[in-house]
Amino acid sequence: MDFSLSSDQLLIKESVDRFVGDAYGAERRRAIVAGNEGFSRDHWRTFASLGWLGIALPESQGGFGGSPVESMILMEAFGRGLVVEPYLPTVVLGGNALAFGGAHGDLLEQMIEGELLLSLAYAEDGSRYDEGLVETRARRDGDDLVIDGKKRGVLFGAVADKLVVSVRTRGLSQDRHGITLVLVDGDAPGVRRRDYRTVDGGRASDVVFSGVRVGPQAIVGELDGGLAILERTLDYGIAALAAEAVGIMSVMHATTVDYLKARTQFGVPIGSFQVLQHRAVDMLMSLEMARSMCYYGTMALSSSESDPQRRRALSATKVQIARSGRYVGQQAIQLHGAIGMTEEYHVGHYFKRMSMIELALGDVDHHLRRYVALGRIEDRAERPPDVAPPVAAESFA
Amino acid sequence: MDFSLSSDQLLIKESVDRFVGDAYGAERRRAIVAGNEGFSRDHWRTFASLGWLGIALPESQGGFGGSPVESMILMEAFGRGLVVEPYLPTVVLGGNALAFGGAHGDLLEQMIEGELLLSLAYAEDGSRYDEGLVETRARRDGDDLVIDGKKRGVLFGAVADKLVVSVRTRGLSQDRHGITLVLVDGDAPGVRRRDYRTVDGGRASDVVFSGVRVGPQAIVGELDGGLAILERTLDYGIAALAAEAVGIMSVMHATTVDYLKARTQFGVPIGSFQVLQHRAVDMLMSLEMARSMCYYGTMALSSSESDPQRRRALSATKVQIARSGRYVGQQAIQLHGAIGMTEEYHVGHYFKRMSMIELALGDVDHHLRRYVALGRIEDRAERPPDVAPPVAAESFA
Amino acid sequence: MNLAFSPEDHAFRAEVRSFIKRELPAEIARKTRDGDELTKDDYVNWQRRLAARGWMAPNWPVAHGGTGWNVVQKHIFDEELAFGYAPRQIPFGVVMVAPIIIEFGNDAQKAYYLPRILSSDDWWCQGYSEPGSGSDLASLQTRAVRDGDHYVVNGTKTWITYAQYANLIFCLVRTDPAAQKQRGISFLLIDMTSPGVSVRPIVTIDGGHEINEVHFDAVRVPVENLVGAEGQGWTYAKFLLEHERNSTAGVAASFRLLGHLKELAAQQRVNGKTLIDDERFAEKIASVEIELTALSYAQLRSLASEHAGKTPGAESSFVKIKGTEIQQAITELMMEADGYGALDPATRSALWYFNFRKTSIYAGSNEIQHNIIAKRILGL
Amino acid sequence: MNLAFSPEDHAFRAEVRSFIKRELPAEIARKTRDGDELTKDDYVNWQRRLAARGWMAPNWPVAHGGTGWNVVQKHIFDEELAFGYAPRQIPFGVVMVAPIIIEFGNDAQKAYYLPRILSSDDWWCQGYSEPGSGSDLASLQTRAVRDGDHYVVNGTKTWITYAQYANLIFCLVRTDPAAQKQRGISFLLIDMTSPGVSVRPIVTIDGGHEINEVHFDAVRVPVENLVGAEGQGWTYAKFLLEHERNSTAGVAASFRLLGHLKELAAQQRVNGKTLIDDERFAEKIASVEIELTALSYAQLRSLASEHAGKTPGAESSFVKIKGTEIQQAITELMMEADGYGALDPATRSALWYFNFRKTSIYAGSNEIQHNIIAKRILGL
Repeated sequence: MDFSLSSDQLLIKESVDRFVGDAYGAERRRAIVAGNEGFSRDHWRTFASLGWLGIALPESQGGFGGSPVESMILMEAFGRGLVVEPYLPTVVLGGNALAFGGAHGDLLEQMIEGELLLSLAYAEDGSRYDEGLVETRARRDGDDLVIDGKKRGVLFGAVADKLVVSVRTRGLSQDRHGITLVLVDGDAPGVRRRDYRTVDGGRASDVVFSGVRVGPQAIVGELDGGLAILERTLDYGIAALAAEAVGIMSVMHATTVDYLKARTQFGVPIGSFQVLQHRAVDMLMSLEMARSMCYYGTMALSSSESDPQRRRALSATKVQIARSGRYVGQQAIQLHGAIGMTEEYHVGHYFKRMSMIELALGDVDHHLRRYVALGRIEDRAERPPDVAPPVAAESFA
Repeated sequence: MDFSLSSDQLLIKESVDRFVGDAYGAERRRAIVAGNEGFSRDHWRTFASLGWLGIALPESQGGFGGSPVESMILMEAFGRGLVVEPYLPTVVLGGNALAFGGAHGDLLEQMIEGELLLSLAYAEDGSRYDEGLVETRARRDGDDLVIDGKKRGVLFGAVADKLVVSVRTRGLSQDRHGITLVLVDGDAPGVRRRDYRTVDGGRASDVVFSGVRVGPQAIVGELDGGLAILERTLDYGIAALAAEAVGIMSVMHATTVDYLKARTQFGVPIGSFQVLQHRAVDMLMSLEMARSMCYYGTMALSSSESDPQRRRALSATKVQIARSGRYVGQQAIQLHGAIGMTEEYHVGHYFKRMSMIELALGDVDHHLRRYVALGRIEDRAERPPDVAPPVAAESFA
Repeated sequence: MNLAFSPEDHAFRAEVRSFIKRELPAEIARKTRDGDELTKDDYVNWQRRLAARGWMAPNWPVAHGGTGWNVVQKHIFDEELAFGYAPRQIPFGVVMVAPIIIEFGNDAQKAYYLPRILSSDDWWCQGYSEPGSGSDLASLQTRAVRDGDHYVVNGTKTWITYAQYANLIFCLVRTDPAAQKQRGISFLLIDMTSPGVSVRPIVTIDGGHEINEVHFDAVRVPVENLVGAEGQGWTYAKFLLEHERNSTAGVAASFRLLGHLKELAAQQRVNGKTLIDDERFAEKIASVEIELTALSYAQLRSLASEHAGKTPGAESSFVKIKGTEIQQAITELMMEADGYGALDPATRSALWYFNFRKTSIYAGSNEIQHNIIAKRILGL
Repeated sequence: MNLAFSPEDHAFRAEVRSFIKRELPAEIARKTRDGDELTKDDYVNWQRRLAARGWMAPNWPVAHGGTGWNVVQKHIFDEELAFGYAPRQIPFGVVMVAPIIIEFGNDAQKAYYLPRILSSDDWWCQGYSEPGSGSDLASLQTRAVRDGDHYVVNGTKTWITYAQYANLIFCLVRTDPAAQKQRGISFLLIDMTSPGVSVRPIVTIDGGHEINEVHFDAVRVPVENLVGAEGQGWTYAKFLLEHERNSTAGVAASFRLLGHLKELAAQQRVNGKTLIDDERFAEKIASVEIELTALSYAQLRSLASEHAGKTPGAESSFVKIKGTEIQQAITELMMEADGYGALDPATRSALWYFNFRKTSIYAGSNEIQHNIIAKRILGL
């Protein structure tokens, strides 16, 4: 058993920490968020040049052969820096979907070089968080598919060159078979978007597809066989969000502890009040529980476990992340008092992003339900997970 | 609007406060609990002589014409004194079932005079808390009913002269119609009991009925029409438990605050530690929320509201009582530290009784489910309740 | 014992309800319901209608324009306003500064200021908090130095609601820096149009602008704007806190928010049914509804005790804590209910949630309220 | 980076598992599973089997009879014991007094006491707490006055687990009442069969008898029973606390408890199905299972950091708090699951719940653990 990060992983960590420390910061981020596209193309080129865009993809597909651990290292730093660049939709969701689909190597290469932005369009009005509930339909017309339907919450849809869209090619809306993933150009005829700035400083779009025609080469994976790819992609998304959340929580916690030490009232630092001390301790414990689950979820991705076990582990991860994140975020605001409620102070921005991570790719209720449903197929006598975790540079507690 | 207790109610309150103050106390209670029957027949005679056994029953049935408020006053004091006498099973459950059934005036008279102990046998292995799920069957044999089945958790079943038993006279186990309430002698042929001391210092029995024969005069209310009576009876039971719980919580809270003031550690009273102060405040708030719901539930009994509204109000009451009670009880133990865990100190006994009240007549899950189910028939735009509460001598906060 | 509202109470409720139905402009009601920001004109429009009916200041003595209602009527009034989607009462004039002027002000102050509050000619804001003094209000640093017939005021006040609408601000200022912490504080009324007053908006995390920072740079304030005696400001502010009636509007507003949540949940779909018909979510709503029912009854009990002549004590702390916990729980569920819709500011669901985090901070943080109950009620 | 247990680790786990399967008497395993009280004989029976295998004291140096295992092996060992329903390790001898004797005792003490712990000839208990000193241990009052070759001990120790089984007790006693609070305390080993020692059982609210009060009435203790130097007892006790390895048995025991809960829920019926198939109840179980999974991973991280040579710090406070919260949550659900069965002591469900309330109190209450983390980790 070897717990340390590899030297390559340490290098990645150092470089992303340096990026977050140098290039980011409240003021610069504010300018990026206020800008036209909501992210920095310069930063994106930096990501490409540092190799981050293909870091976890297999070498056979033009990536650098890393594991989910590399992705975790990046996302955690992005969380600490509150990085808004569309790494999640492009690399984690879009890129993984293509990679799991097993073709489109040319597109992956473009993405890795920073020349292609992607997004995933899976959620619908009636589906809530259930990726298996698809009402956007694609009918066959010769070799083509013609798509009609609507997707919501498509992250950075306005800048995505291509969307990976889940469509129903067979069966009824709740059938788990008959879902296909297809690639659609962001500016294809029949695509209409409503773009908006999200409450957490990002961008998203609701996208309507009206008779959008794609050829057979647009299919990701197999016709009717998209759900397994989609599920796996979303599990990678959850692990990435977990790492981002850990980064966010660690900043909120550290900021709060610093504030408790610096702010004086009644002639003493407010950190001398026992109630606030215990609250800060509970924040720390929530953070450490979340960090542990982040490792657990990340490990589950690369383990050879069967799909239901992987999905169950990621559901557990999302539940813990969301619960920890809510507590840490709410207490960060509360312990700061009024200043925490202001747009000009940074902790509120972390709180808002954390709140949206809580919901993204399924909230606590959704994943508890999924966890229970997947558990029915398992033995009821439980043991703790039989693998040990990595130790990232963040040491325990 | 007149908020004060009537002079009659004040007299009752004074007399029961005096009884609890004089006749009860940890040592005497311990002796009663350890005794053969688990309650004091002397005390029971006192209850009768003070008029408490018929206090809330209509004069037409030999009672003293009080309202649920009188019952609330008694039960709250019983909670404060941790009174073990079988007032709940005999008067609140058994007595009300007979009264709502509309006959058996002779039995009610005997009960009011202290000469008849009753209990209610409704819960079964497969029913959990659902009074409408009855598998104990009674088949017709001429004019008689012959009962076969099993009931659990029959309070003070060993001393009950008569049991009010819910049996199925028609339909399947989950049909809401076809349930009949029948009176069965505690020592009738075919009745077998397993008696036990309950974990909260009371007594209960599991009762098996094997070919127990009763005549038509044993029916309480109408044949097949027992469920409405049973539901109403249980709602009265919930209100009584709520009052008892408020009494229990008030003692646990007061005892804890006293302890925080008296116990010194590190050279100061532990009540000077802010975390413990806030915990004591949260206990107080839980208590006051519970007291408010106790009034609310008690009012709902006597209001002219339709059955579903009454049941919904009592479900809400039970949910709040159980949640408050758990918090107050657990914190009472925690804030006392090790002493609170000992059998010789009194707070643990209050905690144990409170824990059982939490479950009795349905736990939080049961009543939340019922509350939601009953809510579907109502308008979704809510307003607060449109009646004002009584103010008992306990003033607010 | 009669536990129901009296027929007179019911009649009163009907009267208030029909007044609101008749007088409240539909667009103002809509904004209130949807959480849109109300303009100053919206507030003044509504306040003038209340004033015309004589209902602008129910908490004042009748001699100065109060209504003479008992506590039950005030409760009914508050409740009906909330349920009728009337704008919330802006407390700074009617509820905060006026009672202090009535109790401690001189005749000239009463004669000038009170009618202008009733008529909405003045809009007040409250200058208590400072960047360095939040919970520890008495550590305030804003200085007022006597110079002939004026005080010269320098300092910064913050978290000032609707300073952008106000033409007057009542401030706690330090007139005697040598005196013991609370003793050197005075209560001063300041015209916001005076030279040297500047207002800086503070945007909150929900994107709204309700609060501001107000700077005083050598602002000259006539000495006749001092209320009561110099050095007694702390006493006056405390008097107000102790006599502040436990407003019932918060509970009614929570019932209203709950209705909002239910509507939202009825529009969302999960597993092929509406979210409100999802047992799990319905039980979350039920849980908070039950808590709110308990709180509403606790408040009625408090009302009863006030009706019986008791001074409200820690009830207001109790209602503050539980009331804000419940409001926050409801807005959490609003965000949850909205699912991916929460990302979009147009749905407002996440913005409600963000905005309501303030409620456990402002008006004495919930931690401070716990301290108050621990000390005043439990004697700890 | 290799994130799985090594093949050697797996082999070790298999070895431990088969040892337990072979050696643990079935009746002892049953009692452990059902929460029945184990007799002294049960414990000694099992301990002697461990000792015969050389596994009685994994935490000791090899020279004194330790196993030489690394932290991962110790973790695996603890886990397998818990899952195999072996009796919990009674820590007072092996884990508590022995390390102090090894570090601070003299050769005679080492030579006499250590083998007797390995052989289970002695049963130790711990005399730290007193009726007046719980969290504030240093305020202890038990006096030991030197009288020739003896100390004369007077005082009362309380909350002493298994004092009824013990023939020896290690105590913190005050030898110098004039010295500053912590400085006058010494570490003394006392034979419980000495005249003047009396044991009073304390029954807990679950009806069990594990704890006791021990009175010392002019008990004469030979001076050679002093460990280390007079007045240094506090230092020794603190040394132990700081080096105490974060036991992993608690987490494994919680997984075991969780299995118990699931069995119980599978036997109960609600709405015509089993309780474990009731979505609401299943999600409550799932919630605690997820927390426990997180804690188990947190513990592995802590193990990893220990493996890398770091001294365990506040991890043990963290694991204490979360671990006991989870245990309590599980036993709450056991009581809930049992429904009306909880009334009946024979089902034990309520008794588990009552008993586990102690876990947030003993071994340093969870409030004290919060204080420790606030101070040692956060620097507050």
